This record gives sequence, C-alpha cells and structure tokens, in this order.
Amino acid sequence: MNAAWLAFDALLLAGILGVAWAAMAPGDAFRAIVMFMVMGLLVALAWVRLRAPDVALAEAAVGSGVTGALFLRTWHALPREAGRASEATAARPAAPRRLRLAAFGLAATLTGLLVAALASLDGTAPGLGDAVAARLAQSGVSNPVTAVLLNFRAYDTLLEVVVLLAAVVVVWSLDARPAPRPVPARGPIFLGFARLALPVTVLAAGYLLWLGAFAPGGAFQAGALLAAVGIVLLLGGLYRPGSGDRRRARLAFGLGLAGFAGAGALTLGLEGAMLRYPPAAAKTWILAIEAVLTLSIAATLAGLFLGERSAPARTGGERP
Amino acid sequence: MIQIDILPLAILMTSMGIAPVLFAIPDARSRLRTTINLASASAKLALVIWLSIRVADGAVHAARLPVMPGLDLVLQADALSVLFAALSATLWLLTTIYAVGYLEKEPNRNRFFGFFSLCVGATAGLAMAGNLFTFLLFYEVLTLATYPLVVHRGTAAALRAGRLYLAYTLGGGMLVMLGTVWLWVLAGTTDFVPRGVLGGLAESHPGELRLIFVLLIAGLGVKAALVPLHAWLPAAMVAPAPVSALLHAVAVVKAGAFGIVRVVYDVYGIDTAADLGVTGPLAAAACVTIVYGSLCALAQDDLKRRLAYSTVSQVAYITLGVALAGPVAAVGGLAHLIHQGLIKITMFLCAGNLAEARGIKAVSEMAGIGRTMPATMLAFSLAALAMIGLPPLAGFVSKWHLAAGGIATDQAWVVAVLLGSSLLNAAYFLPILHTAWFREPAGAPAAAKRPIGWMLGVPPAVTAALVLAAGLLANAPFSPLGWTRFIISLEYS
Amino acid sequence: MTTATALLYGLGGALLAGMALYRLVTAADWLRRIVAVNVLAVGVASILIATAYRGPAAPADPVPHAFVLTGIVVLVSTSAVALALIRLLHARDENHHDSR
Amino acid sequence: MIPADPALAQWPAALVLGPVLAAVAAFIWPRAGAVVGLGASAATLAGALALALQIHDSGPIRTVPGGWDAPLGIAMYADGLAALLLVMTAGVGTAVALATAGAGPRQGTFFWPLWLLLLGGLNGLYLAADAFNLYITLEIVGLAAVGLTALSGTPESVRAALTYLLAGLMGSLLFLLGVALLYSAHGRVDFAGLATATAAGPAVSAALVAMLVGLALKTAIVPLHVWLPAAHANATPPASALLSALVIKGSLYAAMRLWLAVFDPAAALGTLMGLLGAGAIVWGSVQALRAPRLKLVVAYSTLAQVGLILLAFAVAGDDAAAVAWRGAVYLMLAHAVAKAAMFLAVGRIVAAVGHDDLDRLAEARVRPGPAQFAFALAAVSLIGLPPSGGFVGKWLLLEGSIAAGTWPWAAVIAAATLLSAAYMTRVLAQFFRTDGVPGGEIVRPGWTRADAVPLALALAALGLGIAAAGPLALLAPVPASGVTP
Repeated sequence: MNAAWLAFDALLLAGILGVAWAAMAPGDAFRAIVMFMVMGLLVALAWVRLRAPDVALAEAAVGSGVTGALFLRTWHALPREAGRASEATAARPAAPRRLRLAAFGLAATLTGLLVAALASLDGTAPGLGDAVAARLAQSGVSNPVTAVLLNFRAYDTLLEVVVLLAAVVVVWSLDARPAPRPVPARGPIFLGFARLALPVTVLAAGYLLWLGAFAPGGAFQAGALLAAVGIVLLLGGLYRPGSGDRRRARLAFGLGLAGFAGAGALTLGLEGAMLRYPPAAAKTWILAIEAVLTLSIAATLAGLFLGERSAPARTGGERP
Repeated sequence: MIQIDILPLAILMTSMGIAPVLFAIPDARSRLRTTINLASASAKLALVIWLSIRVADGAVHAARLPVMPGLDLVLQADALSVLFAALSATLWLLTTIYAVGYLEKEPNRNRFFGFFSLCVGATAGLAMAGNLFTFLLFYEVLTLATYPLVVHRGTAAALRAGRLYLAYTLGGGMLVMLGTVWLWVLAGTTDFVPRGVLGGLAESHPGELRLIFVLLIAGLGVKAALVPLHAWLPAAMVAPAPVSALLHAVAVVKAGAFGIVRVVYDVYGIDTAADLGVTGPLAAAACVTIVYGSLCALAQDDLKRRLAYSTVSQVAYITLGVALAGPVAAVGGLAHLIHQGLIKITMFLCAGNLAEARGIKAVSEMAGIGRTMPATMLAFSLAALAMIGLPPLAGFVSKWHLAAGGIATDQAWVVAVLLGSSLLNAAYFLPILHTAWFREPAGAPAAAKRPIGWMLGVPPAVTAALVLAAGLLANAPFSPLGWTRFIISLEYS
Repeated sequence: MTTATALLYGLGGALLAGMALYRLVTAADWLRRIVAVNVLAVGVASILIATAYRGPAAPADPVPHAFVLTGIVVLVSTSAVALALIRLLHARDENHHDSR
Repeated sequence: MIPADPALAQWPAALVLGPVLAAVAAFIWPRAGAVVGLGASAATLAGALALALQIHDSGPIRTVPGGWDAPLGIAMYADGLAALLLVMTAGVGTAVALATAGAGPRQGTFFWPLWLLLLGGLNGLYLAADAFNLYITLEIVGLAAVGLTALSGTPESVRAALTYLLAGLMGSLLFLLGVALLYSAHGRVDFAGLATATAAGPAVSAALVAMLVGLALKTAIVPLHVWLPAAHANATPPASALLSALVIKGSLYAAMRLWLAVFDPAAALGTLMGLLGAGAIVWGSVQALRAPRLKLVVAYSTLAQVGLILLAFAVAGDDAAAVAWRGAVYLMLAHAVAKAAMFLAVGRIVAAVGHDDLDRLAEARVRPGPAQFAFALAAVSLIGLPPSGGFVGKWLLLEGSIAAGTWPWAAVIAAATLLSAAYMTRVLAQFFRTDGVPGGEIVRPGWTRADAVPLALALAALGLGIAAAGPLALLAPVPASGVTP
C-alpha cells in the first residue's frame, strides 16, 4: 500500500516537474500557458494527496484558474505577428551560453542548498498543529485552516487583503494606455454555457464560503469562483458596466479591506487588541468578515483581470 | 547636559546666524545687506573684545550641547581662543568693507556674503572649540563654506581650483576625522585641556598615539599648507581678492595652523608630544615648508601666486614655533599667527586694488605703480618689509622670538633657517618694491579701470597701521605679543 | 521531514525552485518569466505543504497551509500587476511602431 | 494570551490600520486623496512620535494582535530601532506628501492610495516580529513601490517598474523560501522563538542565505542592484524620493532585524557582507561619477550609501558592533531625509531647466538657486560632512570599526566619503559654472513655495547632525535587544 502510494507520488511529481519545465520552455506562449494551468491542476491533486484540501482548492481556483486567465488575457493582448510574446515582449534575445551556464550554476546551488537543508531535517520540529488543535474550540470555527487564517493569524490575512488592494490600485493606475483591442464576439455556445453555468457557480461560491467554517473552503476560494462569474459576465457582454460603475467598482475593491481593517480597529477599541474577537461571538465576527471579503475579493480579482479601461462597454469605439 | 552661555553663542551667531538672512536678501538690496553685514561684524568685534577682557579676568565661558553619547559640542573660550577670534573678528570687519566695495556690481552677492559669513562663523567656532570633536565639526564647515567662494566667478579655472581645494581639504578633513575618532576610542575624551589629556596613555600606547598625531597633523597640515600638502593654495588665487584674504589671513590657513597648536598643546600637551618624539619631525616639516615656499615664491611673476607661496612659507613659522617645544619660540609662533594675518591681508587687499584699479596682476606690470597709486603701494611696502622682518615691524617681533626660542632649546639651527628664510623673503619682496617705486613704466601707464573708493582704500590702510602698531607696541598688555605671552604662561605653567 | 512522502515532495519542491530559477534567468520574454516565478512559488509551497504533512493518518499542520493560501493570493496579485505592466509596455511599443 | 496594557497595545496596530484605512478612502474617493493622504500622513507621524516617546520612557512594547500569543499568534514588537524608522517614514513621507499635494491632479489620483499603502506596509514591516508576517509586509511595500515607479507613465518607467517588480518578486519568494525552511526546522516563525531555538543545522543556514539574498535583491545591494538605477531615475520626483528614501530601507531593516534578533551569523558571513558593501561603494560611486544624467547620479549614489551601511554587518565585538549598528541605523535615517530632499530638489531643477543632462546643466540659462541650494545641503549629509546626520552615522560606524580594530573597514569608510564627495562635486560644479552659458543673461528665479519642502528636508538632514542625542538615545540598547523585552 505504502509503496504504491509512493510510486503514485513519484509519478505525480514527475508529471508536475515535466509540465512545469514545458510551461517555462521557450516556444509557443499559448502552449506554455496551458501547460502552466495543467501544472496547477496536478499540483492541486498533490496537495489533496498531502491532506491540504484548502490549499488544493485555492491552487485550482486561484493559482491555476485566475492566474491562467490573467496569462491568457495578456497573451491575447500581445501581437499575433510576433508569435505572441516572444520578440515583442522580449527583454533580450535568447540567452547566450555564458548566461545559461551561470543560470545553471545558480539553480544548481539553490537546489543543492535546499536538498541539503531538507535532508538534514529529522522531523523533530513539532509545528503548530497541536497548538491549533488545542485552541480550535475557542476560535469560533472548526476548520483549522480557517481558524488560523481568520483568528489565530488574522493579522496576516488582513495584510494579505492589503496586498490584494495594492495590486488592483496599481493595475488601475496603469490606465493611460491606448484603447484595448475589441473583445471578439462570443459565440452562442459560449453564451448558452454562461447562462447555465453562472447561477450554479454563484451557488457553489456561497456554499464554499459557508463550508469554510468547518470544512475546506473559505473566502478566497469562494471569491475566486465569484470572480469567474463576473469575468464571464463581462466577457460575454451579459453585463455592461455603465459610467458610474467605475466608482462602484472601486468601492467594491475597497470594501473588503475596509471591513476587515474596520473590524481590526473596532476590536482594538472594544477588546484592546486588533482582531481579538469577543469570545462568545467569534464565529459571527469571522463569518461576517468572510462574507464581506468574498464579495470584495471577487470584485478585486475581476478588476485585476479587466483593468480600469478595458471594460467591454468602453471598447465599442468610444475612444477617438 | 545642555549648557547655555550667551557670550560664545552670540559670537558664533553674529556671523553664522546672519547667513540665512544674507542668502535670502535679493541681490538688488545691497544697502540692507551691507547694513546687516557691518552691524554684525562690528557687534562681533565688540563681543570678542568683551570676551577677551572676561578671559583675562579668569572668567570661564562655555556652552555645551550633547551630540552623541559622551561627545558634546562645546564652545569654550580660553586665552588661545581669544587670540584667534580677535584676529578673525577684526579682519572680518575690514574684509567685509572691502568686499562690499569690491563686488559692487557683480551678480550673486547674496550667495557670496552668505557663505562669507558662514566661513567667518566657522572660524569663530574653531577658535572657541572646547574639544577636538567640535573643532572637527567647524573645520569641515569651514571647508564647505569656502568652496562656493573659491568658485564664485563660475569660470572653468575657478572650478578647477575649487575641485583641487575640495580634494585637498576634504581629504585632510577625513584624516582629522580618523585621528579624532581613534583618539576618542583610545582616550575616551577629546577635550582641550592645557598640557594635554592623554595621561598615562603615552606610556602604554606610544605607537598608536604617534600614528594619531601623524593623522591629525597631516589633516590639519592641508589647510595650514604644509609642504607637500600645499598645492591647493596657489591654485585658489583665481578667487576674488576678498576670498584670498579669507583664505590667507582670516580663516582657512589659520584654521590649520591653529589646529596644530591645539593638538600639540591641548590634546597631547607639549611635554608628552616631546616625549613621544613627534615635535622634532614636525619642526623639520615646518622648516622644509618655510624654505620650499620661499623658493617657489621667487619664481612667480603673478603677484597673487607669489603672495600665495609666501603664505605657504610664513604660516609654517607658526608650526615651527609650536614644534620647537619651548616657551619663547611658542610666543614667537603664536604671535606670528596674528602678525602674518595682518601682513598678508594687507598685501592681498593691495594686490586686489592693483588689479581692480589698473588691471595689474603680474610683478612685471608693476613698474612705476608707486607713483600712480602711492597709498596702496605704501601699505604694501610696509607689509612686505614687515614680512621680511625689518625691525620694529611685526614680522621682526615674531622672528626674533622664534630664533631666541631655538637657541633657548638648544636648536640653534633654527636661526640659520630663519635667516635663510628672511633673505629669501627679501629676495622676492624687494624686487617688487623696487619695480613699483623706482622703475619707469615700460609704456604708457595702464589706464584706470575704476576708482578706488574708500571701501577699497581704507581696509588695507588700517591693516598696515595695525602691522606697524603690532611691532611698535609689542610690549603693551593687549598687543598680540602680550596676549601670546599670557597664553604661553598658561601652557608652560 | 517526517515521512518519505513529505521528503519526496520537499525534494520535488527544491527541484521545481531550481528549474524555475534557471528559466527565470535565461528566459527571453517577460511572459515566460512570470510563469517561472509562479513555478518557483509552487516549489516553495511544496516545501511548506510537505512540512505540514504528518502521514496519512494524522491531520496535517494547518499553519503552513495558511501560509501557502496567503502566498497564493499574494502571488496572483503580483502576477496580475506584472501582466498589466507587460500589456502596457507592449501597447506603448505598438504605439511607437504606429507613429513611425 | 498576555495581558497587555491596552493603552500601549493600541499604538502599533493603529499605525498599520490607520494608513491602510486611509488608503482605502483615498482610493474610493480620489478627489479627497490629497486631504486624506496629508491628514493620514501627519496623524501617523504624530502617532509614531508618541510611540517613540513612550518607548524612550518605558522601554520596548510588545503586543499580540488577535490576543493569541506567539508562536501560534503574531506578535508586534516596537523597540527604539523600530520607533526611529517609524518616525523617519512618517516624517519623510509627510514632507513628500506636502510636496506632492501642490502638484497636478493627474499625479494625485493614484499617488495617494499608493503612498498610504506603502506607509501602512512599512509600518507593519518595522513592527513585525514574525517572519511570515514580515514577508507579507514586504509584498505590500514591493507592490506599492512598483506602482509608484510606474506612476510617471513613461515607457522607461513602465519597463523599469516591470524589472523592479520581477526582482522584488524573486526577492520575496527567496525570502518566503527561507521562512518555509525556518518553519521546517523549528516549527515556528516568531522572532523570539527562532532566536532561542537551538540546533542551527543546514536548514537554518540555508534559510539565512535565502532570506538575505532575497532582501539583498529588494535593497539593491550590488551585484543585485540592476533594477534600481532605472526605477529610481525614471519615476516622478516624489515617487523617486519615497522609493530611495524609504522603500529600500524597509528590506534593509528587515535584514538588520533578522541578523540581530533571529540568526547568529558566523563572523565570516559578516565579513562577506562588508566586502559586498565595499564593492557597492566602489561600483555605485564609479557609476555615479560616470552617469550622464542628474537623476542617475542620485540613484547610483543610493547604491554606494547602502554599501556603506552594510559595513556595520562586518564589525564584530559586542561594544564595537553596538556602536557600528547605531551608526548604520543613523545613516539610514540621514540617507532617507537627505535623499528625499535631493530627489525633490532634482525635480525642481528639472522643472526649471527642462532636462537633467548633466553635461548641459552648466549651459542652462535658468538657475533655480533655492533648489540647487537644497541639493547642496543634502549632498553635505550624504557625503557625511558635519554638521549632518550623515556625519554622525559615519562617525559611529568609524568608531565601531576602529574600536573593533578592523582597520580595513575604517579605510573603506574614508574612501566612501571621498568618493561621494567626488561625485557630488561633479554635480555642484555644474551649478556654479556660469561661463558656459551661450550669450544672454542668466535667469535666477527666486523662492517659491515649492522649494520649501526640499529645503526643509535638507535642513532637517543637517539638523540630525546637531540633534543626534535624542534619536541615539532610542537606539541605546541596539543590538542587545532581541524581540522579547
């Protein structure tokens, strides 16, 4: 049994490594992106195997899904004639031999260092699993990962939401760009699929959010799903943002952080420590924060995908 | 911790404090600027006179501000401070008057006078520095404040000179800093105390102390223009005449020489320095500088260059007086700090007047100028004779004491150096006088470029009179010599 | 590392990181570099998740999981910015070509 | 859970939450950006000063947000070192914000949220006492910095921002790798626990190397500096000021904190850091001497200045090292103030002259005197001449290296001073040179209100050399302080 699992692990790892190598290899960019997304799915599988289902969900939804979508969108914006993302975005021509050797040396050093480090570990470091388990009952939720993310180390998560906001601020600040290419018309199959899939996805997102309290899932995974809904809506032209929507979008981006940081400020005042929830109401606080976060994360991820100026409504020749 | 004493602070601020105001005054409002300038310079002179009376009475004036743990910014006036402060305050007033006249129509006067007062303020700080740390601070401020003055004209030549100046003086400053830090690490104090602060360290760490001495003296020797660290000084003569006065008499070279005095007397103590065997080499360096500077001066036709090399030579007298390690020679060296300042400023102001009035810059162009500009040349001649050491002028007084001090400390060779130097002085100054008074102008006399107003005429006349007075009244209690004797009585008690 | 499985995935992470670093330095285009950075991140995540693994029977340590979750979100944010910059850079280049 | 005095516990958290909330507000309501930005910066400055006073009087403050103590929870730790950098960041930031508030609305829209995010991120970074927490703050700082870099919108700045982002991202991932290794080795990532944890095996060494290399990338330590000159020289003046004054200090501080509080690095590693520093001094100075543009000179000087600060890592010996660390921190402080002044002054000069081509500056008809004066004053501090903060820092560094008997470092410090004087003089000479102007009068514009901020900052850099006693008192226990008071 054990040996079989080990063989499976080895195979899976080999697959991940191979796909990763292909994703980074020079050549067709589209193929590379697809390889990258496949790698994400394989990695998610590996995480499930390592009893990290929350991470697996996030990897599939965010690491593979949203990132892949971002890659594809960028690939689409690059010039066709240049083989898409080879010369046009090239930082420099193909690496000379000396550079390749140096890079190999660096990479080998890093790998060697890591292998030596990992091999030296004897597994005596206990980790914090027991500490989490011991305090899980006080945390207000029963999924230990959610307990860590939104209670024990909620401050980290707050800062993570700051990163997310910072990203969308930067992406939107890069707005002085020329008119984006018009979005190609979506076929009837796409639209039909969208009409069918969207309500299901929204439901699934809500379920994930609720699930996060005691089973794998949570705000980020749910947010990613909702973001996918938004992206499909916008791409398909099923929802066309109006002129006031940009303000509303900013509001949605900021809302999650405002809510989270606001909760931090509130608890600072009420409990004397940032994000120390009143013990009896911890679950309520966490779910409230997560709900706001989910919506905001969804909006933010969609905003990252679309950028400020490229909402489809604006591509219909409004710009000179 | 913080200790406030109005008198030294006021002396500092009368020049430093007005600098921001001077920067802010637009060029066109020259009357306002001149008023502020002259009022502050007069006030400072009055304050320094008051300070000297207080110090003579034995009063202690000290202001103190902690900067780093154990290291304070200390302004503390002792007799030696007063000597230097009085020189710079007197000459500042005169140079300011001169500079106002000299720069009447030039652009950037706000910048010029702002930095000028910063320079003089730094000099006051140097004079009153109560420890080596404070001294270092003002030493570098002086460098920085002088640079814009050296490059004031904005020409390629001026900028070259400025670069050379900075390269030398910042390098020197770095050496002083290294020495000061090392001393601080070793001794735990940088205070100036009569007869030194090293205590038993001379026995336990003689090698390190010698190295520190070399670092400090080399760093200070840059500004004091000790050979071979002197090259910046002749190059800097491209600066306007008031700046030359500042470099040669009021502030810069004096700061270096004064620093050497402080290090030998109040950091090491003359006995410790002699025991460490560092005074002998210092005396040798001074002698080399005296002779080398004079020889170089002989070869110059450009008047300001000749005067610059003469400064190289003359300032080394001060160092020599200190390095001979005897009270009589020390009196001569310190008195020369004042005397050389008075003499050299007279000569540079006269040279400036020659250039302004007639465009004369070289010795060879001076034929017959004594007849067209008799007052200027009279002052110049008086100063030149004093520098040669003609009794009873100021230069004679210092040289006499130096020679006597050499004999008193069994270093009679000093007499030979001094005689040789005086002969060389004569050899490069007397031809100037001869050309100016007795040679017929080669062609038509150079046309007058501009009249010499009272602002340009009075300052050299006053300094020339002071040169005369310092010699004639050398034995009066508040004469430079008298005050120097008072200082030395404290250092050699 | 507690188990052979964990060690295996840890070493796999080390290899991924090395590969990604090599490609990061030698890649000729920006897009590929961003892919490489993402692979590097997977390598780091692999080490963390392997650390958390306590065998098939025991629950895994949730704290490294939380780290990786956070890292994933941070990385998608940063990648989005990088890709937006690439798009903008390209749009600029194209404008430049057009104006010629 | 530890019972913290609530009045004390609130300061550190508030210093992070405040700017973050303000950033959200400035993003949602762009029109209120300047008001919110200025208000939040000033309030943060006041808070940081209050915290510094508190620490000065009653020692370091440690709080646990969430109420869960480390290692499960996250601790925030504020000692004198952190407090000093908090004040520095808020102070310089407020000054730059004042300078920006006068600029056009185009710049304002996104400048404010980016700056406030940067402020919040840096505050969090200084207060972090947990390696993973530190990682996230580094990411916030990095993203906001990239945004600021690209703000000018020129193709050069976009390209520079992309390079910067990639370098920073690689740096953070290496850092995260180190965090992962630390967790693997010790099962915890809080500083206090890591410091006392025994067994420094290969994993911990690898973690140290990975984290230091990662932070070196973010700090632009030569030879990992390639992104910096383009990024700092092509951003808008306020952005350049923030990037060079504050952003690189964040990662440098992180390296310092890890070095002092978490790891116990071998002396050889310190010497290596010193050698890197010496290399950075030489390389940065030589490039600054050769750079064709004024902004590039200023950017390259940052490399050399960082190299100087690195020398503190090389000074060993308890007392000597303590002095050298104080010097390094003071140099960071002085560099922040002076470099901000310098970039803002350069902005004014470029606005007046129309270009920053160094060789043609001497031909310029327009001479913006006040800005040039501010530049010169800032240069005094950067060279390290008295009276300036740079001088005090350099003195302490020199004192430390001499006390430790490591003469080569003292020589390097002396050389650094002279080199920096050389490249600064190269610029100053262009300001003074007037005989190259082809015909016509030289125009000397007088004072305007926009000159006030660079000049005030430059004067503050000088003031740091006189009023050093207060800030140094805050640093008195460095490096004896770990993270547990």
